[in-house]
Amino acid sequence: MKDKIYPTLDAAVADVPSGASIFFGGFGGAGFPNNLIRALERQGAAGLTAISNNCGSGEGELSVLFKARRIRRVIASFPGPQSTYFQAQFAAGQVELELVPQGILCERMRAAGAGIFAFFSAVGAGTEIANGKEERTFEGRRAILEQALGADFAFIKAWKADALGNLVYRKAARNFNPIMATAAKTTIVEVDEIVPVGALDPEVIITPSIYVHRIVQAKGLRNV
Amino acid sequence: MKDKIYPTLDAAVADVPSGASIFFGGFGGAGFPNNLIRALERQGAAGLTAISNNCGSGEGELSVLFKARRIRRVIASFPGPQSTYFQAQFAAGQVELELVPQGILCERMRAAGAGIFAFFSAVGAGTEIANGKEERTFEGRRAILEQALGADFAFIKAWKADALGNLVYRKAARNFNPIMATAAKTTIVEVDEIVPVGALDPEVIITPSIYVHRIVQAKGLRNV
Amino acid sequence: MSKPTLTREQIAQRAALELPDGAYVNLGWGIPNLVAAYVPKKFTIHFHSENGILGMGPRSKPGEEDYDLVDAMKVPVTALPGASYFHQADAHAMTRGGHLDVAMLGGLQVSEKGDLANWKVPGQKGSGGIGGAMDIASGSRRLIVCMEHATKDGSPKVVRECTYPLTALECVHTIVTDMAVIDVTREGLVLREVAPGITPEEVQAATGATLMVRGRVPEMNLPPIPAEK
Amino acid sequence: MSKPTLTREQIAQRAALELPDGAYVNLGWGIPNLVAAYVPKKFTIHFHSENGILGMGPRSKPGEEDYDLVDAMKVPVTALPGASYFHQADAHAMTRGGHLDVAMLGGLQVSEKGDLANWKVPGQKGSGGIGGAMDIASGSRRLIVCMEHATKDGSPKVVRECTYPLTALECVHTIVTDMAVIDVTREGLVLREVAPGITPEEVQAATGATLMVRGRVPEMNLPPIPAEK
Repeated sequence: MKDKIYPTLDAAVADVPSGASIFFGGFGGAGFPNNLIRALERQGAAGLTAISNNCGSGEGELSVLFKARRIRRVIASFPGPQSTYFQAQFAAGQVELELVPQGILCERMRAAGAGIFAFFSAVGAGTEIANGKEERTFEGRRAILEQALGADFAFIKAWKADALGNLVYRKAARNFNPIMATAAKTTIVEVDEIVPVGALDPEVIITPSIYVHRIVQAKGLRNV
Repeated sequence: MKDKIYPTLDAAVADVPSGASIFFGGFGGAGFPNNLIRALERQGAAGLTAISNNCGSGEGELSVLFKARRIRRVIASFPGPQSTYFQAQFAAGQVELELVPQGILCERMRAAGAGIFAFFSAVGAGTEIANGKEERTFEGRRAILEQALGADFAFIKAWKADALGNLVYRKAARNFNPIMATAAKTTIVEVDEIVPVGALDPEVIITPSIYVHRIVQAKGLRNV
Repeated sequence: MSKPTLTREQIAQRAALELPDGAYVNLGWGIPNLVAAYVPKKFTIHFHSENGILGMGPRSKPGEEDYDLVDAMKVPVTALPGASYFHQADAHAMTRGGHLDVAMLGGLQVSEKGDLANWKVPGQKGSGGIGGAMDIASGSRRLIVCMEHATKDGSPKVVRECTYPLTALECVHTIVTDMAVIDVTREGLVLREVAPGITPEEVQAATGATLMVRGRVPEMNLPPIPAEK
Repeated sequence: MSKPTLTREQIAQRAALELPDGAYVNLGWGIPNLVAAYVPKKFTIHFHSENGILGMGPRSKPGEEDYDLVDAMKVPVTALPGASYFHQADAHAMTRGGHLDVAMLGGLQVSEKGDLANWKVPGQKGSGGIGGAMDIASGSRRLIVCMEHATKDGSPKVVRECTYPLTALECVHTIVTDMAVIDVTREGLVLREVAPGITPEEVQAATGATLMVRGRVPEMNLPPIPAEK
């Protein structure tokens, strides 16, 4: 059986091509794959589409890739006031942005992972988010059609993995990571610790191994 | 705060009216709310719509309610050869059946619980399941529109609850139960054990308390 | 408005009285984020955070922060006994699916139909951002907007029609401001309470839509703010 | 057909050779359920059960049954190290979402386009039932149908067009029967292997659609069935 454990961060991201679409997990400083982000910056792929809740924080998280001008397009819910590199490039027209309500952002990912092509929800109906989207009424409520959102890669952060790729997370560092894992062609996870197969309680595994393709153990550069 | 723990099975189901729609958890003999089912039989509500993977097994599970002729309509994936009371009533035209592919059955429930009105999937496209449903093509694949499926009540079985209503399940007895809990107006759970608040690890809670309205401790009549 | 109106803390204090014991509640950015401190101690309120926490407790004490346990504002928080963690899609299944008993959000404008605008000021610099506000506004059983009654330049924020980009249509149930408590009903806006020392006429004058008054409008009954939380 | 063809166990044995090491696999009712026993011991195959198990192991030994751990056929099974449990919606997110490398299902009819009919015999008594077959058939990356080549009355089950109620359109990649291994390709059905002692002409005669033959068709290389599993 092919080994999912990669020896280095650089090996784990070596084949990401320019122009790839990538999910980046994390929310509020927790659960960001900061080590994979830095490895991707070293690797050099450019013209990326980044799909993430926000767009970097100070010098950390996705700011690393914005600073290096590797991201051409962003799909995000809340770029954030601390996403200074993104904001400068957005103001200069150097990066495109699709704003998506946060719950719809994760639901579109879940749909892609679950074989759902599109779904109707009330979120955003009657707002500028609905522009260009099909509208329909259900039970008297206006609803709009949202499309599944997959990606070429998911870069995620978990707490522990076993060698099969089963994952557990810590507290609110779970956030987008398990959903992104289901919706990418290739899911790459950085973890604090790799444990023996069988060490994780089957009742507690949040991401089953089927969703994980590459595992790399990384010491936590949580915020930079 | 209102106490969610009910002293008896009979008290927990006392207000279920005739004509109600009810989810019943369970699959393959595991995770059936057999004690709640028997309490409902004693209570007497009739003309029910039952939504469950199957339609009873021998004298047990939903057969209890079919035998007592309390179910008028069923939405199920696999009624099953052992659902003898159901099969006899179905053959006699005494009970209606809507057959739904199993994954679509749970996905329609999830949609109801998650504020999704309807969704497009490829499952059933081009088959008799698609009759009367809107069809559309996504990425070259035929897909049909499926509607959310909620219910008045969910009758579910869990392993342990705390007094707030947080639930954990045992192994494959989880099955439909956590999804049904999210999609009913009133969720009633029978559990093997009620544990102190705080005794369940927050990382391991499968059904958060927000989805649970009534808890009753019941010794396991697993199969009858 | 030269008369003193409520402080932000007092708006939060009044809003806290809207929470029933046992409620599942999400508190948004701004004034709502101050509300948790004013919940009566005998009440059990289950706070939801859209990054995947139910049963969120107060902010961490200095030195006890766990940066894997943060709220939607990136602030380290605690978890109460009976808390649970889940992923963000499950967190928003709760918001969108109608499971939150009450949500409180900040507001830029609320219309007389209960439309909410709270995510973008027209012409503002930068990208703007939506976050979880649209999901929460569209799905909560009861949405309470906590805000100042008027903008800094005196323009009313309770209006006939929102002119700012909308968050959700017909979603607001109650508005708590520094001047009043207003309910959004099928018939229109109903003035339920006024701030101490403020008259219904003064509230109406500061409002961009017609307020209905049903009998005498009582003053808010604000308990004294505790010295220490 | 007077010549001996493969037993159901041998069909399963041949089908097992289609599983690559490390694959995530769902095995359906009927012959597919016999396949797990023939996976090479040096291979790691992750078996999925649609009631919420990944990493399912063999059936329980008598006396060691845990009735909370059953497969989709209600049979008590075991869990291997590295197994996980999840709810049925997550289990079918895996089937429908294209995450299973291989699924094996029984079949009543397969068409030359790869349409599958496997859930209902026209005119049968009783309600019938779908179970997980439609979700699994529509979503798996590679679907292998394991079945007898003909019905008991000799009618072909590999046909130009299915006449039985359909399970899913254009979903089958390979058919393993007691007479042959057949691949469904864009150009049509390709006869890949024949059972020992069976000729391509005999397979064609028992088939209701045209089989393409590319060069010499090898016989299946069936290892001897182990005396005990």
